[in-house]
Amino acid sequence: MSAGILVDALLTGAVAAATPLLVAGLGELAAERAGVLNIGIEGLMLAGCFAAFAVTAATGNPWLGLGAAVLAAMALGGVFAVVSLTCRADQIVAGMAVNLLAVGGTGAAWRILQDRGLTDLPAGSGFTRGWTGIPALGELPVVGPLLFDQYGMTAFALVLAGVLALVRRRTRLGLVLHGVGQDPHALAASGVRVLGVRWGAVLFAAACAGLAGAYLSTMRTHAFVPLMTGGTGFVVLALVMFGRWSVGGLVVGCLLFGLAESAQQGLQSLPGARVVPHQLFQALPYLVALIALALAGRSAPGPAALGRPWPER
Amino acid sequence: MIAARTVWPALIPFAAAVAALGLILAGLTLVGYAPGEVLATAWRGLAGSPLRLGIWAQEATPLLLTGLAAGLAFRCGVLNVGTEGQYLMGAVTALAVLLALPPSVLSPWLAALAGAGAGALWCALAYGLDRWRGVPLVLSAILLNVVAARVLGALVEGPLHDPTTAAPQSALVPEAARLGALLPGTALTLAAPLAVALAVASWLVQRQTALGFEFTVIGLNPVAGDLAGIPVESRRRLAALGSGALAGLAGAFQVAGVTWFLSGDAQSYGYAGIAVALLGRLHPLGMIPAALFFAGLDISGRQWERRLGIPHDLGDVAKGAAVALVLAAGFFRGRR
Amino acid sequence: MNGPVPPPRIAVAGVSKSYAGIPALDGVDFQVPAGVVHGILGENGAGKSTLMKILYGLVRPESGYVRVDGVDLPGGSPAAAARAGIGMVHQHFALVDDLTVVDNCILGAGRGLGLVDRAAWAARIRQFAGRLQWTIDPQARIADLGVGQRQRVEIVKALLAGGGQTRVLILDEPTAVLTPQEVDELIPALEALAAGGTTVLFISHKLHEVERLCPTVTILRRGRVVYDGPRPERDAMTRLMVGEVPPVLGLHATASPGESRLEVRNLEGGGLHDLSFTVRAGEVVAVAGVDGNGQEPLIRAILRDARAVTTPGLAPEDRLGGIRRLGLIPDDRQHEALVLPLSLRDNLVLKEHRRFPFATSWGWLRLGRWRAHAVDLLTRYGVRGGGPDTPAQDLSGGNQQKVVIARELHRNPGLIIAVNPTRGLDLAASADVLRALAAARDAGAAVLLIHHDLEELLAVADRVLVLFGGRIREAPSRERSAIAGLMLGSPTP
Amino acid sequence: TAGSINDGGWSQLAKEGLDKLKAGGVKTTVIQKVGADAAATELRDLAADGWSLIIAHGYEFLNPATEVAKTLKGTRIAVSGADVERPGIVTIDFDVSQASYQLGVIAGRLTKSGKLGFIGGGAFPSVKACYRGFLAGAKSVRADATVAEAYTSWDQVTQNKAQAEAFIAQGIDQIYPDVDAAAKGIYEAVAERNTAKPDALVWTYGCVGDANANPAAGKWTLASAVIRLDNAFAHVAKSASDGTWKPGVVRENLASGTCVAVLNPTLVGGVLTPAIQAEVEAAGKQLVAGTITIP
Ligand SMILES: Nc1ncnc2c1ncn2[C@@H]1O[C@H](COP(=O)(O)OP(=O)(O)OP(=O)(O)O)[C@@H](O)[C@H]1O
Ligand SMILES: Nc1ncnc2c1ncn2[C@@H]1O[C@H](COP(=O)(O)OP(=O)(O)OP(=O)(O)O)[C@@H](O)[C@H]1O
Ligand SMILES: [Mg+2]
Ligand SMILES: [Mg+2]
Repeated sequence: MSAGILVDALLTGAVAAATPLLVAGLGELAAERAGVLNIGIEGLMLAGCFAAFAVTAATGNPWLGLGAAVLAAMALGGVFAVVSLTCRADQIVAGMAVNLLAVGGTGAAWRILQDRGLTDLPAGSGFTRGWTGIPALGELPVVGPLLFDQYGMTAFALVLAGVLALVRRRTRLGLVLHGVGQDPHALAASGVRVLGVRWGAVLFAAACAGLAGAYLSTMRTHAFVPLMTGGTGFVVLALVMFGRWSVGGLVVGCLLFGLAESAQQGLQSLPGARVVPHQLFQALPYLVALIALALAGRSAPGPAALGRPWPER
Repeated sequence: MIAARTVWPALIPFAAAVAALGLILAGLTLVGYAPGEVLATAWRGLAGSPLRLGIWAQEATPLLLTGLAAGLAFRCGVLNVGTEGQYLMGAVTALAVLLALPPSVLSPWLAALAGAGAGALWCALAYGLDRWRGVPLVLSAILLNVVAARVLGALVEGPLHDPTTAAPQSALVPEAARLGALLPGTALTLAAPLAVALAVASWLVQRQTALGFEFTVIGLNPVAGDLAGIPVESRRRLAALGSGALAGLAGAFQVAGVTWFLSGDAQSYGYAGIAVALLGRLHPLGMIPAALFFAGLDISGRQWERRLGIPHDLGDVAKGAAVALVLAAGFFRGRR
Repeated sequence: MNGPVPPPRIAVAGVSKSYAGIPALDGVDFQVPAGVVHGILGENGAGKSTLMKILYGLVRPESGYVRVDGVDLPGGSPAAAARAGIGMVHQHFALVDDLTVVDNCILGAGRGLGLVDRAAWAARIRQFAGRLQWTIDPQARIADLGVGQRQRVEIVKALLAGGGQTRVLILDEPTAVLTPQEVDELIPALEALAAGGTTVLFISHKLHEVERLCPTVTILRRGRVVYDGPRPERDAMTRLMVGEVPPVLGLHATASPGESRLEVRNLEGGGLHDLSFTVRAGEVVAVAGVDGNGQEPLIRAILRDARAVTTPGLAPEDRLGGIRRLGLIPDDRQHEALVLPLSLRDNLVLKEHRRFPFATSWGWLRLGRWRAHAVDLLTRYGVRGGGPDTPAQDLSGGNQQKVVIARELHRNPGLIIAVNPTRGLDLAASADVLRALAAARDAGAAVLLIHHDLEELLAVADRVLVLFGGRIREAPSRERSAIAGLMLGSPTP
Repeated sequence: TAGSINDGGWSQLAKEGLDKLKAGGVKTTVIQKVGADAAATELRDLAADGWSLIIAHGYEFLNPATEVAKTLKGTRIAVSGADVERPGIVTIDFDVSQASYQLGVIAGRLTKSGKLGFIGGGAFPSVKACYRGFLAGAKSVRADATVAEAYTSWDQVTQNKAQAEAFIAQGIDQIYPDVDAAAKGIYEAVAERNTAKPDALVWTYGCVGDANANPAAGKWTLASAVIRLDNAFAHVAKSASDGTWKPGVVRENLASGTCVAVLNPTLVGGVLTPAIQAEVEAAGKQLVAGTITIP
């Protein structure tokens, strides 16, 4: 077995694992830039994951599933926004409530789905790998596994990252988002509707989280299992912070985390690996995230108004 | 005016709980269940006999303890969402102590101490990462929750494994080392009255002691607290350690009095405790009805399932809805 | 009042607005022709800012209308106001610190959410600044600019929002943060704007500025127009604003100072250079200076017990004991002194909550004592608007400040540190605060007063130190112009 | 059950097993998603409701069941999936390692690379027994075969898919998953790979449940090591009703007809040549006879 293939596999795995993190992370990045910290992102992903699966299973059309994921996550994101923005409850706490709602809601809805026998996607209805439809592209060195031997969401994530970077640097929208998270008073004085912008950012983040969830169920696995997001949303939060609230930093963080995941898979089947409890391998990505955050330290503070309600009183 | 200020806030969580239940009942009625039967089933399961009441109290106990844990930290402005992991670390440490020490009546209490210590240490880890490495406590605590579950899994399959079985579970705590049941047929132990006593104590500390007053001040305005001469960091540290200890204690009591062993994917009541704290509006006494409400939903859910075939995930939905409603009603406003 | 043709540049009629049932504006009418600088005067809380926010569309009036050049302005739309050629500079800076000047202008004056052309905006910024004889670096970060520069950015931003033909420029207390010299530079620019046809609405509490700039004024009291017309004499103006002649200040010490209570020796760091001074019992030592010249690090050093700072008269205890024994009136009462959601009772005991008679030695609180104490202080210090159970956040700013003062001064502390203690207060309330400080001094306290308002500072100070660029110098005389000179860095005469 | 009865795995199988009893005229009920913390309560509740036999489906119920059994009259408790003798209760031990050995024989015969993979949901003895059985079976027909092992999770589909992909990249062409419902991820990986490269197929298997017709990779699932829970449940139900109930461990294995290898009928005669079939059968006989033992 040539090392090249193994490296390719490592990279493919890394990118596949990084994709949902990046999609959800870009949304959360926008929300945090606007000053909203949503730790319910895990719940929103779960909702999207389920909705995409359910609708695809029922209709056989994964595009409808994607749409459903976005809508479901935005609906739940709307609950978060009402509670934390309009009613000005603490954002962290509102996020916890969203997680509870998502876990309960998808659990109950999954039972209904099963009673109808919709536990598998109809044959061939999920999205397929190699989104270009040209298998040859996947054979290309480096870019093949990184970009083409993946699902469409990976390409979408990269485009979205590019668009977001552009928005941040070159549009007034980017400035408004930045300002709303940095100094909402200043923006409000200029007539910007701070709450409106935050609502928009939260809904955008929710839509992204929904797509990330849809990726897990209708692209990456073609399956749904309760709680299948398994903490990915929390990792997303860590990565946004690790990336210092910049698109580039987030992309790097997602790839690093994806590599840790992918390497963990490879490491497990090494001959000597059995000496170590396998739980340690599974904890590895989380430990890596913690250590990376700890090493990154507090050099750059986040948006000044992150987590604060508006208006303050 | 005064009356309006003090009475309404206390009623809101009850209203939220009722509304959440109403929501679920309405949904069930829509799909064809008789609401009367649903309620009656729940009531018999909860309060149909002294035994049932005992079970209800038993299941509310860990929720009350983790609720107190979360509440203590939140009130002081320390957003400890790591109670999940702290509970597990407390449980597994208590188990290790119970298995290692020669069994005696003292064992459960030593285990409780050890569990509380372990919970506090696990929280200290998150607190330290925040304080000295700038990792927000919320993030470090959540990531450490995952790590704690894995550590427990490794311990239960490793050093604590029951050698007589191939299953991934720990050995059983010897009978002599367990916390005895107060009511035969239940696992209602001294942990329950102790949890209530801790709630009352928390309330007294919060209301009647300088320390509690300082926690409240710091939670509401740390800058003013600092300039008033309150050692903010040391108080926060204390709140974090106390919070972790309470969560760990919850885990320890559960092992010493209810399960007597742990499996690889043991249940934690940490996140549920946060919800309890919120539903109780961070008021230690308010958390008693809140814990009973949550435990009641769990028990009723299982009764509904067994007798009426209703999926009991609905209970989780009701919990989330109740908490969201309480939040939306304006309690627990954001930090400044 | 004005001629029927042409219509007034700005016409306000019957404008009312109330907050929580309390009227902030009550049937306000006034008109201003094109091309003048018009003063809007009134005490704190008179409703000036509210009125201006209504003109700019940030607040929607409950009744009444605003017309610009005879055309109705839709209420509650800043975009419409900007289209109508209204620009506004707020009482507090509305600039995002970590962005550049261009970006702030795009944010504040631009519209839409699309792509931005920074080069074009930078050119316009230079052009507008040039017209006022200013130079502004569009690429500078706001955080790196001084307050004077920031105020210019604000004005240019407001002009840009009007799209080049600003018809009305609203300036809400633009000079509050400026040095006298910066004010001197601002005034001709405003006159130039008016000469170009722009109507400037100028708000200031400093009557000498109004006298230099505004031929006409509108005076508000408790949300009503009490005067509208040519600028009256100063005494008449103050009477109209306050309803009575303002209290005369002149509160210098009569006795000579006693032992040393606060000693600062060769304090360095945080932008401070070799700072030394002493405050003795029975004197008010005032530190004058424009904000940002080292006040913050100085305060921090004193509160954090830097080694260079000793407090001989105070306890040899730890810092905590020290702080508790210190009377501290911090700059920002809402964030640094009060716990807003807590009751007045709790706020008044905070700091002493561990001490006899408010707690036992075991830390058990004696809440009955708390209440009696609160009732006593609220009456003694004349706090209005709430009882012991009222949350601090329900009080007005002035009453909140009284609560802070009551808490800090009732114990007769040996050392008092007050930072801008009259910020946001009206003349009467300010005088109360200064009198309280003077009374504490007369009772033997050492007072360090760090204050931005030179007039008030001179009224009560026994000695004046001037902080400039992190260095401190004793003012040789109490003469206003000499001190103002030192504040701007002129060498000691 | 500990999990949801529609988890597509362990708990769902129990429900199906129970439904077969029900079809035979037995009255049944199910309570699902019970954690160890509430297990004792539920067991007592079921007993109080008058059920004559409670099957606590999962090793985690062993301790609570033992405890509850001390005080019960007239209700019998069987803990399925546990392997320890406890007073007052029946435990049903499932030994899938022999069936796994039979799958190993198939894998050893059909592998091209000689590299096999085993993915377990957890790394505990009963799972490792399947690994050892699979390994021994493979070695019995191809001495140079290697079996890589990895342990993932019982419910994280994504993680299992990634693990299977990592195996495939290493050249492994036979993957035996023992990860319960999360095997969906592994089948997905196999299906994706085989669709992309039909000329170098990767084969897979089922464990515990019959995965031979799984929608994702049924075409490439050679056989399943199945636990016939209905069979096992029928055994205890019979002993509970006919007076032969005796606390102790009931060992269900190949010989008892409960833990058996089931070949994928659609592949029999194709990839699964008569020769292989014969070999599998022969191995089965020897395992039952005890002439082959799993190390
Ligand atoms: N957003 C608000 N909510 C409630 N009350 C408000 C609000 N804004 C202003 N007020 C109240 O309206 C009144 C007028 O306030 P305004 O800010 O217009 O005064 P001002 O004349 O600008 O005072 P100052 O000289 O202190 O700036 C005050 O009593 C103030 O407390
Ligand atoms: N943001 C607000 N929300 C609700 N009520 C407010 C708000 N601001 C002020 N008030 C109320 O309006 C009243 C006037 O407050 P304000 O601070 O304007 O007083 P003021 O006229 O400026 O007096 P002072 O000179 O003492 O500051 C107070 O009773 C206060 O409770
Ligand atoms: Mg005021
Ligand atoms: Mg104002």
